[in-house]
Amino acid sequence: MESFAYAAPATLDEALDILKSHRRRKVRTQLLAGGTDMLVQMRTSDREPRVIVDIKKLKETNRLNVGGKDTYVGAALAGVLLTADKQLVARHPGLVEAVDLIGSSQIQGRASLGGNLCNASPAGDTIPAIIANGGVCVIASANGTREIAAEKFVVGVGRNALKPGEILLGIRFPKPAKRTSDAYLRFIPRSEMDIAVAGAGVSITLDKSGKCTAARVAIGAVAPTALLVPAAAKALVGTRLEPAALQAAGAAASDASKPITDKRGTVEYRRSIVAVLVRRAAKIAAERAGALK
Amino acid sequence: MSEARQFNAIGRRVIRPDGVDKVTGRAAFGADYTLPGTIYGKVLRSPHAHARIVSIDTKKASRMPGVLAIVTGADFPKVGSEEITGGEGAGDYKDLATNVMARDRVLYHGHAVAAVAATSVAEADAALAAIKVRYEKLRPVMDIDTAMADDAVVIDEQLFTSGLPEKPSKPSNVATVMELKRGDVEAGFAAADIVLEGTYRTPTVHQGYIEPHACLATINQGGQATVWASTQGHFDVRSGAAKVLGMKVSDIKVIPTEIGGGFGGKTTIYVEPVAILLSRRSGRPVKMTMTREEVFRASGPASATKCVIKIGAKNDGTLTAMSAWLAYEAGAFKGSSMAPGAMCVFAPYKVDNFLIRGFDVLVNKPKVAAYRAPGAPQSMYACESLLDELAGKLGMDPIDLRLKNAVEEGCQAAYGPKFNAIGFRECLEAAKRHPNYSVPLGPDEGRGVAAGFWFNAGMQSSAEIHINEDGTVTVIEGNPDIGGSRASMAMMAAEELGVPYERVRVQIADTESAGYTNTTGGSRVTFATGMAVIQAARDIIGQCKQRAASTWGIDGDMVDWADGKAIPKPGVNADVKPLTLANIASNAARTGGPLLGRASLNARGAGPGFSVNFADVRVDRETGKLDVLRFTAIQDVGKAIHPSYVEGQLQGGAAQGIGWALNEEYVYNKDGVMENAGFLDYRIPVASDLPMIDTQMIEVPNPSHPYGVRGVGETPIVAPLAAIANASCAATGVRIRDLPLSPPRVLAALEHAAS
Amino acid sequence: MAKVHVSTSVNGQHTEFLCEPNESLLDVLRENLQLTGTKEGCATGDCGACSVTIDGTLVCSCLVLGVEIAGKEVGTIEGIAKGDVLHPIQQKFLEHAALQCGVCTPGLIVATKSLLDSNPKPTEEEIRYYLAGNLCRCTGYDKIVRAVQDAAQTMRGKRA
Amino acid sequence: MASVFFPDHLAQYTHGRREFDVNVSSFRDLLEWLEVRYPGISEKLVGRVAVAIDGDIIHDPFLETIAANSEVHFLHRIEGG
Repeated sequence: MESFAYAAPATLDEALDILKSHRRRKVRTQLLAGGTDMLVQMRTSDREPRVIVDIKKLKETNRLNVGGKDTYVGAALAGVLLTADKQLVARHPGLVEAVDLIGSSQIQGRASLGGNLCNASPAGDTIPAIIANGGVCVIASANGTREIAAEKFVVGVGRNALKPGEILLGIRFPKPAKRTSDAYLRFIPRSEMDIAVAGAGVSITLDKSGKCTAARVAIGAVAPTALLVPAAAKALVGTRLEPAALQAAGAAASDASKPITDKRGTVEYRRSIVAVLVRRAAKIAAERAGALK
Repeated sequence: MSEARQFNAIGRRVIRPDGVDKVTGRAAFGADYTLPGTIYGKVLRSPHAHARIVSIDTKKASRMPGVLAIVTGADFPKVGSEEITGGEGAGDYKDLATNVMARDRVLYHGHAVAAVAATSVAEADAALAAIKVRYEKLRPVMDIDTAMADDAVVIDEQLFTSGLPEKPSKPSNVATVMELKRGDVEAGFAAADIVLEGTYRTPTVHQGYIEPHACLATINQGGQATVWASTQGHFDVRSGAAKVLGMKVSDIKVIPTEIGGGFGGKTTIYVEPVAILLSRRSGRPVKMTMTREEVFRASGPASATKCVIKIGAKNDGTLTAMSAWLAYEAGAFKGSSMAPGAMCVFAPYKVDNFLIRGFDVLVNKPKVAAYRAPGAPQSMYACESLLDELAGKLGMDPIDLRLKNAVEEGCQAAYGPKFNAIGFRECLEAAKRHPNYSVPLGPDEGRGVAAGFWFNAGMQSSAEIHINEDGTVTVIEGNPDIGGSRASMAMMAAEELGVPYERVRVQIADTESAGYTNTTGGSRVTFATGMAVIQAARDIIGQCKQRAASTWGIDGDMVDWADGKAIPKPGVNADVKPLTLANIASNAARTGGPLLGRASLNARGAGPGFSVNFADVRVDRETGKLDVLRFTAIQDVGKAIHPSYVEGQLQGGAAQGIGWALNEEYVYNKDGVMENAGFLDYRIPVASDLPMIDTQMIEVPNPSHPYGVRGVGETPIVAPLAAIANASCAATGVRIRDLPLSPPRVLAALEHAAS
Repeated sequence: MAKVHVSTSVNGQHTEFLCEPNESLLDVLRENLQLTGTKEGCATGDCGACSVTIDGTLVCSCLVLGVEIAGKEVGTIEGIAKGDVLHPIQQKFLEHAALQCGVCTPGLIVATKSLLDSNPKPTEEEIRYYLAGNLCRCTGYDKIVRAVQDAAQTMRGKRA
Repeated sequence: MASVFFPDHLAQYTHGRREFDVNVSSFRDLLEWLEVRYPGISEKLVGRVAVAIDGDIIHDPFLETIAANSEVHFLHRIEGG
């Protein structure tokens, strides 16, 4: 009987070699980070044998750098390590909130930003937050590294832009401009442990007077992939996030959404609450960016 | 019983005897047993909700690596129709057998079709995938309205509605009709100042015990089987497996493991007979554990219901008439908890005119099982909701409305007999006085009140008490300890014998080592088995007095038993020292042999349990989400043997009821496939969903029990559904009659009300 | 492909085992190492009954592969008490009657220890959110939260 | 005379009659009394329905005393969860 195999390369070169040689032999490989989605899928729907390539031992996937220019979050870092990093929390509070919302304390011990992105669930909590923060995916292959914007990384339900032989090493975030902050909110029926029915990540930049000069709004669980909604951002820029502006941003998000009805919510419900979440997240982001309450 | 009795052991908050094993991981639950040579059984389940099985081909699977046995329905004996003499929902052995393994048709998605035993779970799973089953799909019947429609697909062509004056000419999905009535209901409504009516629906929900069903079975060449099973009633596993497999009861020994929750769901059998048969075919011990998905798809949930309630009242709140039309889904086989639902619905109230009609309805879902006060939460949710509406219309406090009509000792219950001592009025009065009832509410917050009721059961129990040579005490009984009952048994034995609690050990014995004992269910254990333990202790005391008398050379009736010692009665002229249990035990060989006390009984006089709950909730008007801010559970518990575990029953029942009200439901697609068969999307409350649950125990002693005990385990789940729904209505201003009150439903109702 | 040999440490004891590459740590603990105190409630990371620690981090052992723990330190319920002395958390669970059926209890105790190791003075809300991944169907959580609060206080007292 | 009551769904066994006044001293006597009037009724009742004698519900009644002023109600068996 065919079985699984497991490899835990210690260096990136070794990892890329493993991917290459198995590809040549037409052996299916699967990258493993925290495994909190992958193991469930392996057990329930996808029992085909393959070689599991654990990327948790690579230095590139374990680096966390909240630096002068950029922030770099290694793809395999477990949530607990991100929520515990004070610098990261100060710079991207909404992103860390999104990380913290994934599953239980136990899940936080394993689940990673890279895994959440690669799993490409429409409801992945970190994805709208990554997009709102202008996250860029750093991807390695035998040919070197390439970068693509996070909003382009997820290409469909459960599908990402990685080509065979590629590894997502981490996500790079530009250092937020002055008076910039972010927030992520999702809606779930319980207080914890559910999959988002809708989510919204918002980043807001204010000028000294408290006027919004830039914004990014991304929504989740209301379309096959998380969506960047420029129209919602546009509704906020130039305003002081007055109720009318928030209303307009929410409405734009609602218009941009393409939700489905499933066991977790209806089309109408998702359309309705995604607007609420955008309004609320924008307000929190602005407060964090220094807006007067 | 004597009201003034002072207790030594009972009423204390002692540490349970099995506690250390349970906090250190040593306690062995269903899946924790393995024998040398154990192999693993897995079940192939129907991918269709309703289909005819055309053929099953196991040839390829039987040649797969590691596969040692395969069985299908054809390998099981034919079981004739025979009523299971249990309570509601117990059904028929033929149905039980067909539920364990489908024969010619599959009746729900997840129905067992075949089973494999292999040397590993992975090999068993691989073999299941290699079994080829051809089905001819039939149209599934998935809800009450469809099942009861004139042109409904009939699930069982042999099923003719029972309970009607004459046998119907056509088969139907309605298995049973039941009617209870008193007075003239139409005249009662005509005499009312106000008449309200409402239709309420509740979804299919699951008990949600954390431990999946699990067993280990082994059978020898002589045909004698031993089964380790996680069950509420190992004697029922024995009788059920014997019927399904055509075995003698004496050829099956069932050893109860620790049980990781049941709530009624582990009162029947699923994998146990399959494991025995696979063991017979393979010659090896076979372990079977359900996955969580299997638990949802193939064990017994609680009925979805549709209830229509009508209430007539005078302007002062006096009820003049009540009627109920109650339809309960039974699942694929007859036997829902409709009957107790019908008997409970108006039980808390005095009303001269009522009419209750109940319907037990087949649908293509798993056969329902008991779930904590089975049947009561659904019908009483409906009635208690409509009473809340009535209180609102009359401008009455909802507790006052209930006080106006509350039953008390001597009142005739809607289900027939007169109540003995009950504590409903006391619960209502305690609720009214409770500080939580006057906490001011903020914006978007609302408070809801509801009452609950459950009969509580008695039934058969056995107990033995052995006095060991050092005077320590071993109690042997036959009820799996699902929530601390070893502690209450030990406390009652200690109380009677007058020895410290710490000197008593309780053993839950297997079917060959304990006397026959009915299931751990019906809130009966502390009451009925407790009574057996008390009687066995009294048997010991009688023997000890005799032993002391022979030691002292006086008459047996000249000896008293006090504070754990035999003493001569006042006035007896004997210069003797009191004899402790240890003294008597150490001398037992010389006075007649070992000290062995026994009792077996069929307990009567289980006192009914009443409760009053109230909840405060807050609504988020933009998302429709309800948060529970405060929850207060008040219940007449008779006499709390171990107060902490009684409070725990009230709190746990409240949490389950809150889950039922807010989020729990089976979500089915159009093909009859459950879409949320896991704890991710079947949303039971998590720690952060709930506030502290405040409890108040009212103790109105049950006159039929030596200490006043009445069952406490089931009543707590009854009232929360309506308490939450009524609070939701108060917070939102909108009455939603269908559960669960999930955010989409609440938001839709708010939007509908605004438009 | 063959089973993998894994060398690791469980509750401070050097441990070696063979397992399939796709076998979960939960199955390894229960089946290969006979450490059955860790329970399976769902095998999908939704119930927390299988909680253990890996190098001090709380995880669901059903969502970790056995092969992933090579060279790591695994902590299970069996390692919480020291010899015949219960850990204060275990003692408080008993005193507060914070268990009924007891099947979620090992996971809750492992999770509580992980909470109190990192946050010695949690608020009620922090306790409830930290333990949200440990489902209990019997207690309604009230007595569990109180036991954790009391254990935290006891442990703070011991530390001081 | 003890009063004996059948709920509607069980009154099918008594040709629709729901109340009786009976002079018996035990449940066994009551069953005999009923059997004489409604042959075959014992089989429908024994092991299948419960009885409440003066408020105490009994699943498997047989020798229980029925007093002159007792109230006896036949009812559905309740087991519970």
